[in-house]
Amino acid sequence: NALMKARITITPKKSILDPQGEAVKQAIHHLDMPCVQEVRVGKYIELDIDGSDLAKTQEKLETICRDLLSNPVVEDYRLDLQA
Amino acid sequence: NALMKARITITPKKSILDPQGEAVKQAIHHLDMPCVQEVRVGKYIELDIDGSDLAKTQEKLETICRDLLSNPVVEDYRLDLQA
Amino acid sequence: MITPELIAKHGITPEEYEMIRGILGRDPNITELGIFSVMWSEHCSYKNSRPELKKFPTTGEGILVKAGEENAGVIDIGDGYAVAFKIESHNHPSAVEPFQGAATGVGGIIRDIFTMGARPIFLLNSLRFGDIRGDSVQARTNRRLFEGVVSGIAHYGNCIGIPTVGGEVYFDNSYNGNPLVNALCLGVLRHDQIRRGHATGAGNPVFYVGAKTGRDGLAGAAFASRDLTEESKNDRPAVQVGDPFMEKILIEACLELFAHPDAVVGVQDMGAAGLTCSTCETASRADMGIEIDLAKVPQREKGMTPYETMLSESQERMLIIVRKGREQVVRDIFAKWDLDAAEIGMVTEDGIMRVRDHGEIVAEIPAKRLADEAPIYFREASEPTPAPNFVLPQVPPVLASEALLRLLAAPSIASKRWVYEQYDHMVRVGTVVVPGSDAAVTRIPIETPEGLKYKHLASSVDCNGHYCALDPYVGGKIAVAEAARNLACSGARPLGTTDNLNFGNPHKPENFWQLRRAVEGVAEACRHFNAPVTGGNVSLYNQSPAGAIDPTPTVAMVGIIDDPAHITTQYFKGAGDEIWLVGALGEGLGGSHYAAEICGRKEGPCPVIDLAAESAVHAVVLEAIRQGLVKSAHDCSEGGLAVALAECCISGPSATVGATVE
Amino acid sequence: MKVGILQFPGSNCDQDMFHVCSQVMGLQTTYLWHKNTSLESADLIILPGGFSYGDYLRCGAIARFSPIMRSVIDHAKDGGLVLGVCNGFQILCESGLLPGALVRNQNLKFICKPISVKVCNTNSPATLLAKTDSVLTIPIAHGEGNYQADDSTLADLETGGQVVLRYCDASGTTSSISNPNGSRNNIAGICSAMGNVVGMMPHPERCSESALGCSDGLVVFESYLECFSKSAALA
Repeated sequence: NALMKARITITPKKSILDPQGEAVKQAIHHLDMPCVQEVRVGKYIELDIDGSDLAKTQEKLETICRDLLSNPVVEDYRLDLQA
Repeated sequence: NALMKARITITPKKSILDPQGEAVKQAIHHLDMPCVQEVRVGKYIELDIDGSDLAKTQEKLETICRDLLSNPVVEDYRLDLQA
Repeated sequence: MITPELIAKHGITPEEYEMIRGILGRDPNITELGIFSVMWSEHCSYKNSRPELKKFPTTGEGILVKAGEENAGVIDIGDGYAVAFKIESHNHPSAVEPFQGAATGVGGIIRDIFTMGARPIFLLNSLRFGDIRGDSVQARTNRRLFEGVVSGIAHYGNCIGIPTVGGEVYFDNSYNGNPLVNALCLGVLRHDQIRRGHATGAGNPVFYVGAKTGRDGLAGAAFASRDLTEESKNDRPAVQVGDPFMEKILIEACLELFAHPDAVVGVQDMGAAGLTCSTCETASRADMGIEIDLAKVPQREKGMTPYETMLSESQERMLIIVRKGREQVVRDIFAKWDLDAAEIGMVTEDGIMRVRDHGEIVAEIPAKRLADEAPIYFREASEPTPAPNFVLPQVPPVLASEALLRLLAAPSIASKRWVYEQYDHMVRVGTVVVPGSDAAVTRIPIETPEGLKYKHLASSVDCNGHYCALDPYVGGKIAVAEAARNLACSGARPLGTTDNLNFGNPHKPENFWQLRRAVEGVAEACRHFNAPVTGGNVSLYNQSPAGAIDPTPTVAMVGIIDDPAHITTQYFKGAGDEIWLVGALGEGLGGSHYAAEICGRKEGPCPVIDLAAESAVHAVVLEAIRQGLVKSAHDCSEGGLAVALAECCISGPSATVGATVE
Repeated sequence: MKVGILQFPGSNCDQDMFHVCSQVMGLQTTYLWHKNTSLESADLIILPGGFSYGDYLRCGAIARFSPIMRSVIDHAKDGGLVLGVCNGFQILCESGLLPGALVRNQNLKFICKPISVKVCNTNSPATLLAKTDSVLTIPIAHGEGNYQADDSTLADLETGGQVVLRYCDASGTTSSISNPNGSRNNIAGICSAMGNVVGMMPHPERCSESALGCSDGLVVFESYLECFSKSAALA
């Protein structure tokens, strides 16, 4: 049967403090790569979905991204759905 | 000055237990979307890098991905570098 | 341009605006208006509750720093050692974002303690939510808030390495949509290590240390000097994010700096209203002025306006007044810990808080009048109509045995293991009695001429919102009595109290009457148990969709156990031991959990309390413990005698035991 | 035996370890700051619990690049004694001194409670004085203690007798019920092939004094002292 794949990336909102991004940037500088200016660390979620109705699935996934997978108060999300 | 953008996604290896993936799958099923078969939860890291020498930066980033950003014992990574 | 709407959006009344023009002798600019609005908010100035707070007993022979003098009160515990402790609330931020709201609440109270020069030793918390049972949207929201708050507290406490050793969790629909998150921290210091927040000595440099400043917590601020476009709106995070890892190294760096008393003149943490509050309060306490330049303040984001920098509530930041000539000591210590330490200004003699931005003056306000002379309001109070009296139905709705099981299953009474097992309650190898008993007992290592010795402190936080809703005066007394009861059951005598007053909108006379009466009850009981109030917090405007929350004067009490052999826990130890009830059983079931849970009626009257009889009971229990007669001791509270007996049987770590009672 | 306790900015249990080693065991003990490289001729190196670098990315992911870790790896290669507890165990795995990795607990929650563990091998330096199959009650306190390794690594650990501690119930039986975090084969602690490097999630330093309710953890420190004095006698 047909299979769709959804790739969701969730990143902290632009001006929210991202202590993890800061710590990873320091660590990368210690590994002598000072040219790294900014680091943002977020979540990556991959879903394998049965079916082939892209539009309906896209719409369902938008609500799930907003209500469950991300916290709209502190995070933004990007959803990419492909057959 | 020129800026390069690296996008790294880190996902747990297939063979390794992914408690977060399991928990998210259950939660999605509760939100009546049973057609979701598999969920993998990993990390998404975005880097802004000064400079324009794609090849050298790619090579440096590969080592950093392997040694710092991911743990090869339990995780796979994918690196995408663009000017 | 300052318009009447803008003034109103800043929560400043026309009369208050006139007071501001009187103080300045001119119209304030936008940054000054923002500064007054935050310093004269209820949260910073207690303008609606201050007259009531004066009723608390705050003196006693062990008191080294009184309530209101500094960030936290300090009480002597003997051998030249003392403890600083305080409770504070983060109710509204936790309703917006439970995880970060609760986490930053813990971070904030920890800062209040180590700013006094004390090493933080343990944390307690008191949490209240709407009912979490059932599948309604409200119940699901309450579960999400509950889970977010607990994991936020766990995240911050576990990462910073300070154990959360006890607390309480209550569920009642009066807290729907407005959870209460009260966090307590206790720290230990020697008498000579006490640090105060005074900006003394004109010319002494003012240092900003810790995290960089961002636009955290500014979503609430009514104004941006740039117009508030949709785009700029979202770069104002509605929530402050806590970084416990940063605070841990801030504690180590500060305590290392305080070991150079010659270098440090004054210290103040940046809590609510960040830079504004810390600068004007340190100046006002020392009757001095202070001058800073915002260009020198480490910033995390570009293009921040003076308004945003002065009002930002970024976390993990401290203000330190350094003795002139000793600046290098500060720079070296903070460099070792990879922390920012920037000299941003100096102490002046003119009593003015002067703020520059790249040299240009953006705010000039007399510090004393800003910090200490907020308007005081004597709100109108009127007694609400009392709740009807609960009449025990002729035929009990369920069998007693089934009622007991249902009470034990009620979330407010049921075991809180699911909560405290998420908190690291053992780090610092000091937790002698782990969560799950009446009071937490922690051992405090102290150096004495004869080598390492231990003091044993007991701590408990309590409040029964049902009682306070029925009669805030009696409910207030009972909250204190219950905390003291928990200490006595653990073998401890009370030292001091801190309280977190969680009430509704003070402009409604019934709410203000509840605040006044609760304060009077708590004050009377603290005086009676000789446990003076060392400080605390007021959180008003707590409303659920159905109206004000139950009046909740959370009381936390700290006591000392003179001999470790007297440490007592609540669970039965073995078969054959006798069970004694000390003190008489009350009669009515007004305000009881039986009435609420089994009969579904939250009705009165509030149980009576006789403070003299109460302290007699405590004295008997303590004396029996001292004579080695007691294996365990537990207090009857929610659910009464039946629940208390059941808890004694099942709350032990290993096998449970039974009990037969006539 | 001289003990060196590593101190990272985010370590929390370093002071607890110091207390047990110096006050309870009376050993000469010193802190080793992560930015230094000298181990100050310590015989036993302890990587304590805590959140080393705020545990960003993965627990111990950044700590392993601290200057001190180079010296710890050399010390281990020369057969020196190394003990990693909780976050210390995670750092030892991240730096390759021990196989496998510690991932998020199965219930996704932080867990702090006393737990039963069975001693599976008594010739590791940490369990020399314990009895085989004896059950100890030692507290755990972690959010990422779920030990994972691929099948071949796991097989080597089992056949090589490198599994030191296993989660079990009070009577000593290991099952999924008595597994708090989802670790494969209920693994709570392992040692290196040479046996000199040990990593465990439970905190022995939290139960080495009866005043705190249980002293089952003391046997770990006494075993190290025994192991050191025996090897010193041979040298």
